[in-house]
Amino acid sequence: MLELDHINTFRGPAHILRGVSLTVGDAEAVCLVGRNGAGKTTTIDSIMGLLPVRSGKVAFKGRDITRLPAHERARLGIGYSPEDSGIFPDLTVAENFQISQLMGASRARGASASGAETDERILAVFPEVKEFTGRRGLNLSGGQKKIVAIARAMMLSPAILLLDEPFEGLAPVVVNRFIDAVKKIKGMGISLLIAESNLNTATRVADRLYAIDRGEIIFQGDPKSALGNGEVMKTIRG
Amino acid sequence: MSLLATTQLKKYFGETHAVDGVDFTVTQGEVLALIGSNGAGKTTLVNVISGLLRPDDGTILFQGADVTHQSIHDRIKAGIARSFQLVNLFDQLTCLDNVALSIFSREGKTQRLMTLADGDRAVRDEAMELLQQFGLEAKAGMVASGLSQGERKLLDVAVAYALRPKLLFLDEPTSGVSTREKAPIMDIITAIVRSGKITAVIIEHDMDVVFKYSDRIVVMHQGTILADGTPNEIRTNDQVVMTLLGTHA
Amino acid sequence: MTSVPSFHSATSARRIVAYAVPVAVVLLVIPLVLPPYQTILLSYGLIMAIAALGFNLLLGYTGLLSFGHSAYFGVGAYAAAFLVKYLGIKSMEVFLLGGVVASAIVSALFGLICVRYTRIFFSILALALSQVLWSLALKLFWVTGGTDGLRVPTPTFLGGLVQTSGDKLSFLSNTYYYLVLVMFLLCAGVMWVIVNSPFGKALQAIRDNEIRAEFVGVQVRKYRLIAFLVSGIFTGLAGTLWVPLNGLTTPDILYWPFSGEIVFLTVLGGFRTFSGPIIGAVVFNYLKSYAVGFTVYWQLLLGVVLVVLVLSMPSGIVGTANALWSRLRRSAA
Amino acid sequence: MRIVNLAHGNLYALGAYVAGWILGLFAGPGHEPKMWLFFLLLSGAVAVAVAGAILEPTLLRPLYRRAEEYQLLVTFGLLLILEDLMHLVWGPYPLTSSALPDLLGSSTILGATYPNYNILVIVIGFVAAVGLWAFVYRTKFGVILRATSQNMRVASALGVNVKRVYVQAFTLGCFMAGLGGAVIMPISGAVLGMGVEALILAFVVVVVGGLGSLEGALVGSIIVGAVRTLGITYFAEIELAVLYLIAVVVLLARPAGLFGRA
Repeated sequence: MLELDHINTFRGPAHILRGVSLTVGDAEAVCLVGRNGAGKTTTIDSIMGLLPVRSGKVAFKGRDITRLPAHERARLGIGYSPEDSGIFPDLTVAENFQISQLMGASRARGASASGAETDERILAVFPEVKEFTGRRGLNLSGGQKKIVAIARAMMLSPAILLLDEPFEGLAPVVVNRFIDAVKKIKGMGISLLIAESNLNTATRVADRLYAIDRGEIIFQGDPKSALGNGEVMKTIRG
Repeated sequence: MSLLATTQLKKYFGETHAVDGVDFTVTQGEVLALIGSNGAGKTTLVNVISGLLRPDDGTILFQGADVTHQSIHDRIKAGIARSFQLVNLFDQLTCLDNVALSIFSREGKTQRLMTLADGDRAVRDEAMELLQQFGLEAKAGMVASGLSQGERKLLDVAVAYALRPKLLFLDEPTSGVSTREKAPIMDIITAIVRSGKITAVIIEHDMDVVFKYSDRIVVMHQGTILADGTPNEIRTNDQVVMTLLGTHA
Repeated sequence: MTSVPSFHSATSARRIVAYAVPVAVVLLVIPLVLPPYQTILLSYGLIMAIAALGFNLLLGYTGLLSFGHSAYFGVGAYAAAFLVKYLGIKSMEVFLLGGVVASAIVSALFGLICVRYTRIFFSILALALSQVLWSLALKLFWVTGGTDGLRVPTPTFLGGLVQTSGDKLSFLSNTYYYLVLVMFLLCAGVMWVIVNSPFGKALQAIRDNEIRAEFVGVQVRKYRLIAFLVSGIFTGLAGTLWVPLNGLTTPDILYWPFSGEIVFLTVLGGFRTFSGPIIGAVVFNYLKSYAVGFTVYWQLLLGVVLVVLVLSMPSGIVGTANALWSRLRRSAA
Repeated sequence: MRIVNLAHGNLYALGAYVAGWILGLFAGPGHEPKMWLFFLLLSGAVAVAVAGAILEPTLLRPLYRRAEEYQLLVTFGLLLILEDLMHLVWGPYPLTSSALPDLLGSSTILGATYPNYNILVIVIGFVAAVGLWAFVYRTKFGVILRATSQNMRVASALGVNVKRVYVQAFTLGCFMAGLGGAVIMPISGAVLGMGVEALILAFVVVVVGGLGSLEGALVGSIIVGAVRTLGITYFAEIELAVLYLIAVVVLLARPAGLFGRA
């Protein structure tokens, strides 16, 4: 589904990602764990095309997308939910959804996913969305923003969702809700790549884990072996 | 004797009742933690008390005086200071100048046009001493935008602390820093606050941090106060555990 | 606390002296070596430098871009012209006093209105207010002389102690040049102290982060107003100095393109540095005196250079030179 | 789009000049005035739209990531350039064409005579304003436009071609400015300096009415229009000063403008 091959990414003069490689399979939930500043967001931004990749290759469904602009990647079926949710504050929730709906429609005109069906899929995951579709983004709580951000990305009928810190800043009880939601999304056959700084939370949602530190992948494997790996535990938890 | 007391404080954003009739008190000398899930209204409450937002209703008493409609400037003079969740610094000024400005302001010297800021040795020494307390003395001459996230958080607190407030609000002093950096930052901040005998209100998400560093905890939920008590009382309060920690905890 | 680093004040003060003294010496001997025309040109440059220093207190240090500084320059100039026309006064000292008072009043008045806003709203409000003065100067011709302007003769100094009669050219290129030079050095020194004072730091804090500045106890609007006032007075003083040199004041110096020139030369020199506006003013003045002779489409040229400058060299002459210099030093080390 | 454009007034002037020039070619002496000449007004709008489509990617796009000062400065440079270019191309004298108002004649309302063309201008202005509002708030493109102006990174990650949206929005803005200049040209002529004057007047309208308020803009423009008309008749010398005085009084009494939210 998604494949990163030795990518190097810079933010200004700073060399952030050093030869990062990872893969996400069909309908697989992969977590990228690491401390703040380890390079998680940079990895997500590199995949989405929000940051230029200096060298290496990003491939999606077997196609090289390394030089594609962000909007074309989105139209190919990469959904994205940023760390700060990135809700358009002056738009209503319904209008927030419309953005990706309009784009999704132009991508999949005549294809299987019509707008109505996507709506149902979102309601299946986040039924509470219905209660605040008329509200402006500005007036949403942090948790509601996270919901809208994920739901909005699903409006694109994506093949993969990139979620940047979807559980950050949520109360533990809400985190549980979100973990269920993520599992439901996976159940729909959508792949997930989740950036997460809490190793415990990560092991609860991931089929497979990558640990990243100082811009390098230092571990990959299943959640159990991650928890059993002393070095990973030490780097992530400090 | 309560240092700060709000009565029936309200702040609405359209349909969202961010702060909905809150009676919140802070007692002289304590380190209080304000917790609650995202959107519970913690930051809004602090924004209203510190004067960034006007309340829709209710009153705020500070040391017995009504400050509800005072300007930010007057509240700072009265002794209410705050730091910010998203670091809010003077990015093109050096760390030393960031802190020195607070000291100049406290001493009413910011209106001096014809003296050199660096010529004021007393202020400079105090600023250096403060930076040293916060472990930032090596960065004194660096512009604030060049600091790491953890250092920026510390400097943000230092800038507020340099005002020598009677009441200091710290809005998530460890958000955005790694788990490993959290404890050292909180150690530094609480040590300074306690040794300076400053009353502090800390907004925080991390339960471990909250239980470890605070004397009293106030829990907010959907704009109202859900519980108020010592760390032990809160830890065993079923209602709080249900709302905040969920059944899994 | 034995080791308080003195990196800031001592080194920068020493550096300033190291730069300023040789420059001042060169400026002192210029009338002796250069032809009068060149000296007068330099006088214009130094006068514009005073205006630019005032302007940059707002742009570079407070983060407010005014497109209306022609107003204060013009007020300074017209104040002197009115003193001549209505009171028959020809004393330079009175001119300077009158210019300062008049520009202080006008900038306090305009400032009260402008500092309620920031960003483009501030910029256009400042522009709009300057246009009011321009339209008044143009239309109330029985007071201001309209497009013909008002003449200002050679002024007297120190109640006539300094010889000012005789050859006007030699007066302007000698005595008057030194007056301008003294005023310039005085203004530059005062401004340097202001931007390095606690007040100056507070202004920079406002520029960097308005809300936080409020939360360390800086009364943002009041400080902006004071900055506006100081800025207006500097620019007004420049206007007063300019009038006897030019011999005539017309509504042109109140019109918006003149504000544009002040903006331009500050950006040309570099608004992120203290010396940028000074360098920019002097260089601009030479550029203008040659370009005007070479093309009538002076504004077009100005616009093109401004666009190219902002797109390719936004830190101006001084900023770019500093960057080059530090790169050179690093590669040499 | 949060593009700060000081040269907008001069683009309006450019619309007036182009329309005046084209009209002059077809409706000058020796030509029979015809109704189809009205379509020539569109030439001004189209020309300015083309200019916008060229200017946005070349001059403005490189600056979106930088502080607002730089946009102000570049567009100020553009203002200087346009002002002198119009001088260069069309000379220092005003460009006028009375062919269109002559065609329409005039009518009498409440005892006063108004040229029909002026009434047409009011209608065009009203239609354009309503159309623009509907476009921004009622169409798909409007939603995308507002989203892009609020967060272009996220918009692009949701499939929006941000660069194209910016060019389109800026071009549309220029088209409107050009159209405004073109329709006013037969009344007031195309004059040097009209650009800056329009910029400031538009600003006064916005400030008096309240930022970001459409009804405010409407009321503001009526007030400004009335004051100017009265001013030209009764106190020509200080007309501009009185206008600003009103703006200042409004601002001091209601800093957010008449209809603005505090």
